[in-house]
Amino acid sequence: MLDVASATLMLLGAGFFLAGTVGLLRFPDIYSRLHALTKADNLGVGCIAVALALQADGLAAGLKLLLVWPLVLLASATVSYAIAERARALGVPLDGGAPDDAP
Amino acid sequence: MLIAWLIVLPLGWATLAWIAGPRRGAALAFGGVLVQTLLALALAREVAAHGPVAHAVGGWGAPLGIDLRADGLSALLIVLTQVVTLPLVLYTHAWLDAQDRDGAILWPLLGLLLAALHALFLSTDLFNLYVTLELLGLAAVALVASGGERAQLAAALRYLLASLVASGCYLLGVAIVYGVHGTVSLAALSAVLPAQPGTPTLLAGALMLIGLMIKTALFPFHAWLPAAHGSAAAPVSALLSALVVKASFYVILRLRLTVYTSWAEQLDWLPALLGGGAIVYGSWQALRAERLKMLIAYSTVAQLGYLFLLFPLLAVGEVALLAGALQILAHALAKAAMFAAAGIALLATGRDSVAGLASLAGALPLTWFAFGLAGMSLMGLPPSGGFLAKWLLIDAAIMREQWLMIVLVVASGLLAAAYVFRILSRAFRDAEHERAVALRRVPRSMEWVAFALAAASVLVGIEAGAIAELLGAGGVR
Amino acid sequence: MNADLVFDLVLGAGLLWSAAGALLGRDRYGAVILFIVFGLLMTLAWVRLAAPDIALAEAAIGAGLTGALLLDALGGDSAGTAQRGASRWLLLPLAGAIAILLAGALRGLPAPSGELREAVSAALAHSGVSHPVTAVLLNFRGYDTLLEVSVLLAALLGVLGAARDARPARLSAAPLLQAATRVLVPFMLLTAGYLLWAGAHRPGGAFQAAAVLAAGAVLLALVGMLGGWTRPALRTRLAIAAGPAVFLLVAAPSFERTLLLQLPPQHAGRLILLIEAALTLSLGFILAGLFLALLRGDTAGDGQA
Amino acid sequence: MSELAAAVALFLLLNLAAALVVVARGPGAADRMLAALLFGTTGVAMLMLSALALAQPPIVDVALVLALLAAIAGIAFVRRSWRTPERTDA
Amino acid sequence: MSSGLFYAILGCALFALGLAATLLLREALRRVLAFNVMGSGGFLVFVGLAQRDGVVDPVPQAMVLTGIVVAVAATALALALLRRLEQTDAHEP
Repeated sequence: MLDVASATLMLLGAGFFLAGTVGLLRFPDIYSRLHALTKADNLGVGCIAVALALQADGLAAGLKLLLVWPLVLLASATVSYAIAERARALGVPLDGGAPDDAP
Repeated sequence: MLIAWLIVLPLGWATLAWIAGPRRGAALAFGGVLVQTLLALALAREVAAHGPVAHAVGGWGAPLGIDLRADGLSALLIVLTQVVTLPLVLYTHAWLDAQDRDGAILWPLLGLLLAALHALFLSTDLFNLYVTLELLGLAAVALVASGGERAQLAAALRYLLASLVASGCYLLGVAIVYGVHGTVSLAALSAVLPAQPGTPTLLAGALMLIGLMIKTALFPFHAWLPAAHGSAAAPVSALLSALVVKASFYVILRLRLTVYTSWAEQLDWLPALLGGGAIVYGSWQALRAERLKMLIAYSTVAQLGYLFLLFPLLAVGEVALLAGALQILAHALAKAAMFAAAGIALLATGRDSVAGLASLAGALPLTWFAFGLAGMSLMGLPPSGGFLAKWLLIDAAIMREQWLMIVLVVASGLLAAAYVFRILSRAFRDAEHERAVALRRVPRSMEWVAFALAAASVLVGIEAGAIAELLGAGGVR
Repeated sequence: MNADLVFDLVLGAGLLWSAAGALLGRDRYGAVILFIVFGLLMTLAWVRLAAPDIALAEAAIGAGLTGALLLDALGGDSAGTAQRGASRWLLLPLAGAIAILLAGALRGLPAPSGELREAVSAALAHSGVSHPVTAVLLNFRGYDTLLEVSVLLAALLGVLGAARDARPARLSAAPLLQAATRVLVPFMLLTAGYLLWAGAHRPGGAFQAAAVLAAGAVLLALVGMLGGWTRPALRTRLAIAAGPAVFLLVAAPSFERTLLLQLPPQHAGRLILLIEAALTLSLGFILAGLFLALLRGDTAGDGQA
Repeated sequence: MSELAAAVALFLLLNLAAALVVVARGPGAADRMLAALLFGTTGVAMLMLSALALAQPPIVDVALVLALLAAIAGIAFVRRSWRTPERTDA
Repeated sequence: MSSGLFYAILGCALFALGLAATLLLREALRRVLAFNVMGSGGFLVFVGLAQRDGVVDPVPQAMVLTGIVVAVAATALALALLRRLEQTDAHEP
């Protein structure tokens, strides 16, 4: 039962990462690529962390695995914000739109 | 005990000097080197009396731990380190004062440099040697850069990159040796190594040799040296030329004498050949140099070449080794004296030109005389140490019937004479219009340091007996 | 063809490609970013080689310090980006030749004797720690580590010397980044403490902990919460000297223990922890200083240690 | 279960190869930085998976450290070296 | 082929790449990167070759840790000299 759950989550996480990479390759402009990337990070790492936490022996190990998730969330959110901010400041064009309606 | 303190003491006063900041650096350095001198002499006496001294760090013993070992050669070089450094500490103090600069960076670096030299001369472990080489290299680079001038930064960067490539090659060699033989202790290796090692071991040897030749600035790997030694602050140049380049040569010699013994004989001609090239090229560049410190730096390239002539003669036995040791001592002291003198000239005339020193003949005769004396030792005029070194080298060369080498030794003496006289002769020709240049006052102590070092390089010849005894008792092999 | 081998092959290809790209790529941005990627792949390689201590060090240094140093060295100037010259086309053939020479010599070696491994595990009980790598680093070959600390100090002195008359600066404040930093830095302190404590019995130790601490300082500097320094104040100098000083005091021979670094087995564990704690502090400051000493301001400001 | 972890780790590694293309070619400096960030987070995931696949719990610590420091390179890039607007040649 | 030997050979390739680059490239920054690639290669050989029988060997791992610290120190010093040179050039062009 537990194994099934973590197996599903692992595959789900892998899927998210694939989506993120595809987005990085296909989306038109930096802002939407940011969007794609943050999705991948947050959901992909999250699923895999939970999947492994279910397998972890001992509470400490499990918590450590779960701690990784928020850290990655914070990191990717911060950096994407910083990049978007900087891109706007440097006037990087949004594909067919004004930089204002970027995420 | 002695050995342990020779490592701990310099690291200790370096740390204190760093904490103390600009203030007490000089005093700490002087006190430290003074005590180190006593320790070094005590060690030399012990080695001369009872043969090599071993020290198992942490009490584990090689190959699990690291063993230190002081034989005649290492004891001699540790003594030399102090003899060169002690006067230079006084010189540096005066030199910093004269330009009202503080030694907040310089004094701690000096301590680290000395610790690295001691550790290197005492090490019997390939990887530990790598760490000491890195400490030595980074401290040396940092000393070159500590002046902060553009030329010095550029030279330091070039020196660093060369030294890093060298370390990389050396480390790969160590990695292969460990992979093949499962140990990096010289003693254990010389025990397990067959007379005719396999390809990997030879490759490792080649890699380590290349790395060490770059660090020793052996022609054609010398490109980094003139800029570094030529542009660094005078006392730094003195230390680098006198001691630092000798350290990596010592490692080559040590490996050749302990690990890569028998088979290496077929290859001994290679370093000797490069050494010959170094003598010719270095001397030629010295003859053409316009800047005084550049001339001295190129002379170092040439004089290092000598040391490598040694290898084909090692079979002769102690004589060759004694010749090498005397050459190291004589050159170290002479070169330190020359850079010290050059520093004084730079300080007095404000310009680093070959003519600069010449103008001092009248104003600062002591400095000028010191330079001449050091030059005498480089040329190899009796009774200087340089003379004895060349004499023994020729002696050994005759035994081995290496006629070309004799030609090289004699020729290099003449070349040295040429570039030294090129400077001394200017004294009278340029004296008149150089007078026009107003000379800055130079602390007397600096002059005496230059003179003392030069005098020492001559006296080495007279002390040769004791040196031979130390080397013999030390049982280097 | 099992998954492990495929993984190794792909990883190897990635390492070679990122390295080649970092060295041969046309512009410096790409070079530096590819080099950061290279560091990340090296971390994975160390994991594959069952060397988690090295993987930790590689990850902490690569992500925390080297990347920031390199990106700062780029300094935003696109000058001299495109590197050209025939030598670049010579490079790969030359590299290939050297590689074949090296790898060729390593073929057909007998299995290692492994005597030293056995010696280590035999002496581990007397080393004061249960993690072999830590035992080698701080006890059996602690002398190397003593000199290694001096190497770092020498490097810092070199950086300070080069930066002697540079103006220290503080970066302009970035409010939102600072908010994130306030969350991250405490975690870094915790992690550093954890790694330091872990070192005695599992992968971790002073250097990895110090690298994380330094990363925290770098982050603080990047978001404008910490100024650069060229002339460290006495407090800073003491913190930097703490590690070497403690190490030397423990290492120095005394009358009953005449050998360098002779740790009494019954106290070895505590002494090693003491040394590691002091080293964590010092190395943290030193590694941070390597970045902070030359911090150039985007807006000239005042900053001190 | 560890086989699956190994397989997913391998899949993520192959996934990274695609991102490596962006890093190498990538239209702009920022895209490269993004790809590098993706490398970091994917690396974290791979490390966690390897800990299970290779049965080496300490590897989780490596993942933790990597996650903790993942932001620094990106911030350093934005704050220190990204000064010029996107150039397709950069 | 055991994983250890694979990484040792990979290390040889990386070392060769870095060495060739330090010899042939002019740009100082690239040469710093090249030295690091070279070093990483050497480290891989160190650990990989020693563990070619698939057994963990703590001694080379500890040595490589020391080597990495040294390499970081050297890299930082090189970059500092580099940046300082650029700064001085910027100030007096």
